[in-house]
Amino acid sequence: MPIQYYIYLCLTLFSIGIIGVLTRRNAIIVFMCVELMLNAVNLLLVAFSKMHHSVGLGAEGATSQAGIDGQLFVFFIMVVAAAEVSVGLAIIVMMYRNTHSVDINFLNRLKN
Amino acid sequence: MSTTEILFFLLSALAVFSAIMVLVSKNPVHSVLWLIAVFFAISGHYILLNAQFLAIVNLIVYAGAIMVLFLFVIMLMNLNAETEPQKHIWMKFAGAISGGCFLLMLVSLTRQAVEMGGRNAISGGNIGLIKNLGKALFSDYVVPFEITSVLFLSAMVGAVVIGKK
Amino acid sequence: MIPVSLILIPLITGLVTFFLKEAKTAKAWSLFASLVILAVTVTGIFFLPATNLFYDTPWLSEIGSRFSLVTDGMGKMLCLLTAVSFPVIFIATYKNDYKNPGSFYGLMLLAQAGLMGVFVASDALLFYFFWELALIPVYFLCSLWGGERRIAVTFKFFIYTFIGSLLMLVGILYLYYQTPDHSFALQSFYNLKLSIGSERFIFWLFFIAFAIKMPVFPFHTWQPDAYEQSPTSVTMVMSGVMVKMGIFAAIRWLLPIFPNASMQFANIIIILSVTGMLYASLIAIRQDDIKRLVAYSSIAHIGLMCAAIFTHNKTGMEGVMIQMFNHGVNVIGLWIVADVIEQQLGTRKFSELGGLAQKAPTLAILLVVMAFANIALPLTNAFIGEFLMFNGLFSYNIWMAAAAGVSVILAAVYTLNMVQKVLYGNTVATTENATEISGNVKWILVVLVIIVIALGVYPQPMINLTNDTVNAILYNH
Amino acid sequence: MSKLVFLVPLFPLLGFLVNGLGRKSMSKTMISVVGSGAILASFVVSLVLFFDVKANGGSVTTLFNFIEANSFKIPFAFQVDQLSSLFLLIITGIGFLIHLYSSAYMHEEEPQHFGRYFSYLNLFVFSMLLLVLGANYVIMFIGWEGVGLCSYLLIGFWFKNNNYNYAARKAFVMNRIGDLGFLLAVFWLLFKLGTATYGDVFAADNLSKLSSFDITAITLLLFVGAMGKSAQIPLYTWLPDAMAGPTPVSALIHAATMVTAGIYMIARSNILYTMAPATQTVVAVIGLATAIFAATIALKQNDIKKVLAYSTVSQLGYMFLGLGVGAYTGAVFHVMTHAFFKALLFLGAGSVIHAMHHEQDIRKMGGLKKYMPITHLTFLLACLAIAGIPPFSGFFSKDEILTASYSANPLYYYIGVAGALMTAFYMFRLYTLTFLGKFRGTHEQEHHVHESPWQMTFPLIILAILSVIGGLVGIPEVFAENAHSLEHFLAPIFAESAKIAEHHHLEKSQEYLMMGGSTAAIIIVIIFAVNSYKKYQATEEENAGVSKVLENKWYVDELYDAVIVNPLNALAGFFKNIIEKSGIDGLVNGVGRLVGYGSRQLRLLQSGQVGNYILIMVLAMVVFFLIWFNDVSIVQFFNKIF
Amino acid sequence: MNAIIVSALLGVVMMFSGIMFKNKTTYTAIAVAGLLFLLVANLLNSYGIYVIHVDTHFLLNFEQFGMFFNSIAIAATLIYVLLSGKAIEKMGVSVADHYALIFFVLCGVSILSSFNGLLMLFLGIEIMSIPLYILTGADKRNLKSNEASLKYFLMGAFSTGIMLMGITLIYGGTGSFTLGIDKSLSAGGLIPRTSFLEIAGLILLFVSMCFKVSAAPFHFWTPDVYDGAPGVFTSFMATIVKAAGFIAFVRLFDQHTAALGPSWRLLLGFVIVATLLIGNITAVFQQSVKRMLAYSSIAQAGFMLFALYGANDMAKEGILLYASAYCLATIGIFSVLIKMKDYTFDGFNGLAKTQPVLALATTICLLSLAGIPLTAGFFAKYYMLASVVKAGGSLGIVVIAVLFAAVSVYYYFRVIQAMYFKDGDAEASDVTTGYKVGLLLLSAFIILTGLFPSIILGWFYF
Repeated sequence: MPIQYYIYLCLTLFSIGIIGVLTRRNAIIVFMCVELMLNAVNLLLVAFSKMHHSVGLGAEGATSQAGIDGQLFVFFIMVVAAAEVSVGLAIIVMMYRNTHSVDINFLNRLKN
Repeated sequence: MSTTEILFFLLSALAVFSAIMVLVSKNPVHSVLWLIAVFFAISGHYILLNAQFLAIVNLIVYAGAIMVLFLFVIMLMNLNAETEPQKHIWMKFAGAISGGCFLLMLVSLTRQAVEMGGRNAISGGNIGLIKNLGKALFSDYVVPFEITSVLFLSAMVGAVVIGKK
Repeated sequence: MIPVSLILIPLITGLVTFFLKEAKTAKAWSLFASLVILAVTVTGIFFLPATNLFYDTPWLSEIGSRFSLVTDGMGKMLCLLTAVSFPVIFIATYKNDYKNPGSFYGLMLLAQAGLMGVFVASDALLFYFFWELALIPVYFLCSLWGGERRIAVTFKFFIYTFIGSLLMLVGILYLYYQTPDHSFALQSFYNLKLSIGSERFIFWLFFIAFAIKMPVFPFHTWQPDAYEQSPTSVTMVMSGVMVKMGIFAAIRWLLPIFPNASMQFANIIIILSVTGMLYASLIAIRQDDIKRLVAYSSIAHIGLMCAAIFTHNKTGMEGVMIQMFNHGVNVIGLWIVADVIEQQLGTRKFSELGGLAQKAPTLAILLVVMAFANIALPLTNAFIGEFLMFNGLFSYNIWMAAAAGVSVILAAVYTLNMVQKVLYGNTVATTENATEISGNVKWILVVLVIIVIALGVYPQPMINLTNDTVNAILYNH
Repeated sequence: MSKLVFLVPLFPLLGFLVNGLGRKSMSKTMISVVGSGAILASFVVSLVLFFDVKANGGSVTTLFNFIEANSFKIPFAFQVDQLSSLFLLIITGIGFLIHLYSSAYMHEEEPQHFGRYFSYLNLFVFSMLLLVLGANYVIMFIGWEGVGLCSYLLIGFWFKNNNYNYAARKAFVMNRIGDLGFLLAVFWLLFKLGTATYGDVFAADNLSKLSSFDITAITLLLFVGAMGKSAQIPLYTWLPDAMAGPTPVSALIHAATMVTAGIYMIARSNILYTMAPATQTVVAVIGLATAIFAATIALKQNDIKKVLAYSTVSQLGYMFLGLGVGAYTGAVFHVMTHAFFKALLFLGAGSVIHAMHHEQDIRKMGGLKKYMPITHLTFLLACLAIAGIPPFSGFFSKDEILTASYSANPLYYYIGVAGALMTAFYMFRLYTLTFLGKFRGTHEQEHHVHESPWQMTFPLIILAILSVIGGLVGIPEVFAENAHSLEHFLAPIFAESAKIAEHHHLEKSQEYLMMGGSTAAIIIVIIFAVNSYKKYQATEEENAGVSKVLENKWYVDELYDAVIVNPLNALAGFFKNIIEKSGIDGLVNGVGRLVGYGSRQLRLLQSGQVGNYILIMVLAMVVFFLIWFNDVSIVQFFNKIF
Repeated sequence: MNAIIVSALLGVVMMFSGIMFKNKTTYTAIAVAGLLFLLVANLLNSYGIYVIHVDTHFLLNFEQFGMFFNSIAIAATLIYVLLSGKAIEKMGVSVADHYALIFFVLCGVSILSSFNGLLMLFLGIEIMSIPLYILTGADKRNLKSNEASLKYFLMGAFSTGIMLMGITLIYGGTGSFTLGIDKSLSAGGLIPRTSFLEIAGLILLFVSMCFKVSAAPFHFWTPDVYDGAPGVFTSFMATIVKAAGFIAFVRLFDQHTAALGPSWRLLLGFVIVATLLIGNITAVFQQSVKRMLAYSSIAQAGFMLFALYGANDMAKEGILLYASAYCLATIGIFSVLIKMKDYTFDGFNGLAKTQPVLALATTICLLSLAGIPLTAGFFAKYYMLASVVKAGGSLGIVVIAVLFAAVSVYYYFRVIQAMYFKDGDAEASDVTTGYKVGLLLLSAFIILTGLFPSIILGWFYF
C-alpha cells in the first residue's frame, strides 16, 4: 500500500481533530478530539514503521527488526495518553464541581 | 484491486466519516460512540499492517478503558444535546478554514516529498508480533518503560490530589 | 595603584556611609572621605612617578576582559575635577538636611566611584560597567530626594541614558569580535581596521550613547527637567562631572576607534552642536528659573565642546580638555549660588527675587564673578577654553565659528539678565529679610573664584597636563 | 627702564584689591587716597616711561606665556612705544584728575559703596592700561573686555535703579557684539599667521602671507569691534544711555579713555588698514555719518549729559574719519585734545549737577555764571576748544583731520565742516542755557548753588589749561615747518603706512582759506546760538516736525527694538514653548506613549478564550510553513527594506 | 542517571511521608534533605559515580552540559523550597503530594537534560508537564486556579499532539528517533535530498517546543496559567520548568541550526522578535505584579531564544548562566510577592519603609532581571547577545533586543519606584529572620555572579 495514502489519511484525521478542538466548546469533546489527533499519529507511526521495515527486509532479510521502534513509540504514546486522560478528566470534573459547566468559553476570568 | 486495498479504503472511509461525525454530532454521548468507531477502524488498519499487538492494545486501552472513562464522566455530568453549548458560527468557520489550511500545507509538503515516491507500507513482516515487541521493549527500551512508571505515579498522585474533596 | 584606590576608596567609604544613621556623622565622614580622595588624587597625579597611574589584572578571563586602568592626561584632569568637586559640594551643602542622610551620602560616594572608574577604565567592558555604576546611584538620589515631579522626570532621564548605553554595549560587542585577539582592551580597539560600512553603523551606536549623556542638541530634553527636579548637590554632580563623561568618552572611545566615520560625520555633528548652542541660548533667555537657565546655558557650552571635538583640530581639542575642567568648576559655583538662594528664600524664580545685592553683598560679588566666568570673560578660566575651542572651530569653518560666536553674545544677555533680576533693583517681598551667606558657602565660593581667576590668568599647566592625550588622539590615527 | 612697565598696571590693580576688600573697614579719605594715589603712582611711572621712549624708542617686555597652544603662542607681554606711552599719559593723567574729582563728587555715598566705586574705577584703569600696553591682540582683547566689564559695573553703579541696570546691560551686550567681530579677526590672524603679536603680524613677510581679502576681512572685523567700543553707527546707542553712571565715570570712561580704544586699536594696526583701502573708505564713511548724525541729535537734547554724550559720539566720528582718510596722527591728536576738553566738559557738567543737586535738565538751569565762576570759565574754554576756535586745542586737531579728509575727498570735508558748525551750535546752546540768562531752577536749588570744593575745581583748572594749550603740540605745517612735534613723535608708528599712502599737499593758500572760512562760520554760529538762547524761557509746548524727531534721537532705539530685540524674544519664546515642549520633548514622550498604546492593544490579544489561542497557534503554524518555504523571497524583501 | 532515579524515588518517599507524618513542616524538612541528597547524587554522577549502573542503549546521553544544568535546577529548587516552603505548606491539604509532584517534575527535568532521541524527549516533557497541570490546579476552591489548570491542560495536550505529529514526520523522513544523525541535513540546509517530511516534522517540533517555553505566538497559555496558578507553584513553573524547557530546546536544535540554513534563522528571528515584542510591550500596562512577571517571563524567553539563534559554545554557556540568573532572580521576587497582601503594583507602595530587607532584595532581583550591570542578569543577557554577534548574526536583531531590554526596565522599575519612592504601608506576612537572611544571601550571590560570572561558568569547565 503506497505510504502516501496513509499519510493523507492520517493528516486528514489529525486535521479533523484540530478542527474539532477549534470548533467545539465542550471541554470533554475538545479533549476527545485531541485523542483523535493522537490516534492519527499512532496510525501514521505504524505505517512508517512498516515502511522502514520493508527497507530493512530488503537489506538484511527476514530477521530484520527495522522499524520496530515506531511501533514501540506508539505503545508509549498510548501509555502517556492514558495518563493524560486520567489527569485531564480529573481536572474537568474538578472544574465541573465548581462551576457546573464544562464550557471552555466560560474560562475567561483570566485575560488581558 | 486486491482485498487489502478494498479493506484499506473501506476502513479509511469509515474512520474519516466517524471522525467527522464526532465533530458534528450534538450529543456528547454520540460523539463518544463515533470516536469508538474511529478507534475500531484504526485497529482495523493496524491489523492490515500486521501489527496485531497494537490493534489489540488500541481496542483495550482506547476503545475499552479510555472511552468508557469518557462516557462515564459524561454520564456523571449528564451532558446531552440540549445542554451542549455551541460556538458562534463564525468561530466554527474560522476553525474549519484554518484546520483546512493546515491540512493543505502538510499535504502539499507530502506531495513534494519525492523521496516517499514508490515506498510502501507492507503488510508483511512480523515486527508487529507481541514476541518481537516484547523482546525489544524489555531489552533496548527498558529504561523508558521504567520511566513511564514515574509518569503513571505522577498521574495517580495527581488524580488523587485533584479528586480529593 | 592610584586609579584603583581612586575607585575603591569612595566605593568602600560609600558602602560604610549607608550604615551611618546620624546626620552629623554621615556628613563629616563623607566629607572626610572625599578629602582623602582629593589628597590621593593630587599626590598621585602630581607627585608620584607615572608608573603608579597604570593598573592591570585579569578579571573575566573567559571573555577576555581585564580589569585594566590607565590614567592619561585627560583622565588625570577629570579625576582631579571629580576629586575637587565632591568636597566642594559636600561643604557647600553642609547645612542642607536630607532625610536618612546615610543613604544620601553613601550614594553620592558610590556615584563618585563610578565616575572615577569611567575616567580611568581602559577596558571596554569595564568602561561600560562604570558607565552604568555612575548612573544608578544618581537615579536613586534624584528619585528619592528630588522635587515633586522627580519620579517621572528621573525615570525619563534613566531610561533615556540607559537606551544609549545599551546601544553602546552592542557596539562594544561588535568591536570585540572584530579584534583579532578577542579582547576588550582599549589599545586593541584602537588598532582595529573596520570596514567603512560597519564603522559608520557602529559609530552611531556609540555616538548616540555619548550624545545623550552630554547632551547634544536633539537629545537634550531630559536635562533641564532632571537638573531642575534633582536636589542641587546632585545637580552639581550631574552637570559638573557627569556630562563630562560624554565628552570624555567621545574623545577617548569615538575619535580614535572610528577615525574615518568621525571625519565623515563631523559636519553633521558640528552643525547639530552649533544649532544646539543657539537654540539653548535663545531658550535660556526666556527662562525664569535659575536652575533651568543654568541647565540651558550648560547645554550651550557643551555644544561648543562637542563641536570642537569633531573639528579634529589640536588647538580646539586642547580647548575642550581645559574647558571640561573649567566648565565643571564654573557650573558648580553657579549651582551653589542657586542652592543658597533656594535654601534661604525658598524660590528660584527671578520674578520673585531682586535686590539681593543690598542684603548679601558678598554673595552678589561672588555670583557676579561666577556669572562672568560663565560668559567667558577674559582672565576667567572659561575664556581660555572657549578661545582655544573657537580657534579650532574657526579653522574648521569660519561660518560655524561666527554662528557659535553669536551664542556668546546671547550668553551675555541671559547671564546678565539673571544677575540683574536676582541681585539688582529694589528688594521684594521674598528678599526683604534675606541675610548674608554662611561661612562655609562663602569660603568654598571664594576658593572656586580663586580657581577661576588663577586658571584664567595662568592656564598653561592645565594645557600641558593633557598634551599627551591630545597628541595621542589626533596624531596616532 | 622699560622693565618698570609692569608697575603701571600693577598700581591700579593693587588699588582695586585694597579698596575692594577693605571697603568696609577703611575710611573714605583713606579709600580716596589709596584710589587716587595708585593712579598717581602709575602716572609717574608713565612719565618716566614716556621720556624713556622719547629718548630711546619703544620696547617689548614679556612677563610670562599666557597661552601656548599647539598652533600658536600668546605671551603676556607689554609693548611700550610712542603710541602706547602717549595713551598711558592720557589715561593715567586724566584718570588721576578724575579720581581726585570723584573723591569729592561721590562723597555722599556710604563708605562701602564709596570703596566699591573707587575699586571699580581702579579696575577700569587697570584694564585700560592692559588694553593699551598689550603687545598682542589677545592681551588687548583682555583689556578690551575688561573695560567693557568696568563700564558695565559703573553704569549700573546705583543698582537700585533698574533703568540704570538696563543701560548697563545694553552697554555690555552691544560691546559684546563688537567684541565678537574683534575676536573673529584675532582668530583669522591666528589661523593665517599663527601669531597675534603686533611685531610679528606687521612684519613684512607675515603681511605678504595675507591675501588682500584676508586683510580687508580682518580690518573690517576689527572695525566692528571698534564700532562697539567707540560707539559708532550702528552700535552707538549704548553710549547716551551710559550716562546713567556717575558723571566722573562718564568723563573718564565715556569721554576720555575707553571710547577711544577703537581709535587706538586702529592706529595700532594702521599698516593693515592702509593696506585695505576698501576698509578705510568704510571707516571714513561710517565715522563721518556718525559725526553728523550724532551732532543732529545733540542739537535738541535737554539733558546736559546727553548733549555731551552725543557730542562725544560725534567727535569719535571725526576721529574715525581721520583714521579713514589715513590721518592717523590727526586722529590720535584729536583723541588727546578731545580727552582734555571733553573730560573737562563732563567734569564741569558734573560740578553743575553736583551744585544743582542732581538736576540735569538744562532748561531748569541758567545764570550759573555768577554762582560758580571757575566752573563757568573752564566750561567756556572747553566749549571754545571743542567748537574749534583757534588757538584752542580742538581747532588744531579737528583742522588736521578735516584738511586730510579734503585731500581724500572734498565731500568729506564739507560734511565735516557742517558737523563742526552743529557742534559749535549745540555746545553754545548748552553753555548759554546753563550759565547765561537767569536762573530757572527752584528756589531752594538757587539757595544751595555754590562753587564746588577744590578737589573738583582743581582738575577743572588743570584740564582747562591743557585744553587751551594742548593743541600746540600739533601746529600744522602751514604755520611753521616741523612744528608738529606730535607727528614727529609718532612717526615711527605710522612709518610703514606713510610709505604706502600717497601724499598730496594742498597749497598753503587753500589751507588758509579753509581754516579762515570754517573759523568765521563757526564764530557766526556761536553768536547766533548765544543770542537765540540767552532769553530762553522754559515752555511746555511740544516740539513738532524735525525737532521732535531729533529730540527722540531719530527713533533709533525704537527701531532696534522693533527689528532685532522683539523678534529675537519672540523666536526664543517660540523655541521654549513650541519646539522644546511639543516638538522635541513631545517626540521623546511620544515614543513612551506609543509603547503604552501598543500595550493596551496587545492585551486584547490575550482574550482568555482557549479557542482563540489555539486558533492563533494553528494559523501561526501555517505561517511558519509559508515563511520556511518562501524564505528566499522574504529575505530579499527585508534586504529591500534595510 | 542518578538524578532521574533518585528524584523518582524521592517522589515516592514524599508520597509515603504524606501517610506517615502529619506535621507539615516535616514534609519541608524531608524535601530539603531529599534535595540536598539529590544534588549530591547528581554531582557524583558528573564525576562518574553511579547509584546503579544502567545501560540506556543510547536513549539517554549524560554530558557535562546536562549534568550541570541538573545541578542548577536542583539547587534552584532547593533555594525555592527554602524560601517558599512555608507557602507550600499553606497550599491545600495534600502538601506531601505536592512535594512528590515537584520531585516528579525534577525527574522529568533531568530526563530533558540528558535525552538522546525524541522518545525520551517526549516522555520527559510529559513527565514534566502532567504534574504541573495538577500543581496549577492545586488551589481547588479557587476558580482561577481551576481555570488555569484546565486551560493549561487542554493546550498542553494539544501541543503534545502537535509534537507527536512532528516526531512522526521526522521518523518518516529519517527512519529514526535519534537526533543529529541525519547527514542529509547537516550537509547544509535545503538541498533536494532533504526530506520534506522531516522539515515539516522539525517545524512542528519547533512549534511545540516554542509552546513549552512560551515563545510567541504560542505563549498565550503563559499569562493566564502563571496568573491563575498559586503563587508558589507559579514561581516553580516560571523558573525551573521553563529553564528545563530551554535546555531541551537547545539540546534538540543546536546540531541542526547550522544545517538548517537561512530559513531557520529567519523563522527563529521572527519568533524572537515577536516574543520580545509581546512580552515586553504587554507587560508595560499590567496592574498586577504577578501578571507582569508572567509577561516578563515571556520577554526573558525571547532573550533565551538567542541561544538557539547563536547556537555556539557561547550560547550554551550563556543559556546556563541565563537559566541560573533568571531562576534565582524570579524565585526571589516571587518569594517576596507571595508574602504580600495584594499583588498589584500599589501593593508594594512603601515597602522600603516597612520591610527594607525585602525591598532591597527585590530591587536587586529586579535589576538582575532588567540586566543592569553588576548583577548576574547583565552577563546572562551579555552572553546571549554575544553569541549572536559571534555567530555573525545580523546586528539589527541585537539592536531590537536591547531596545526591548530598555522597555523592560520600564516595568521592572515600576516596582522599585513603588517600593522606594511612593508612600504607602505595604505589609508582608510572616517574615522570619531566617527568610530575610536567605533573601540577602540570594541577592549577595546575584551581585557576586554579576561581578565574577566565572563563579557559575567556572563549573562549566571542571
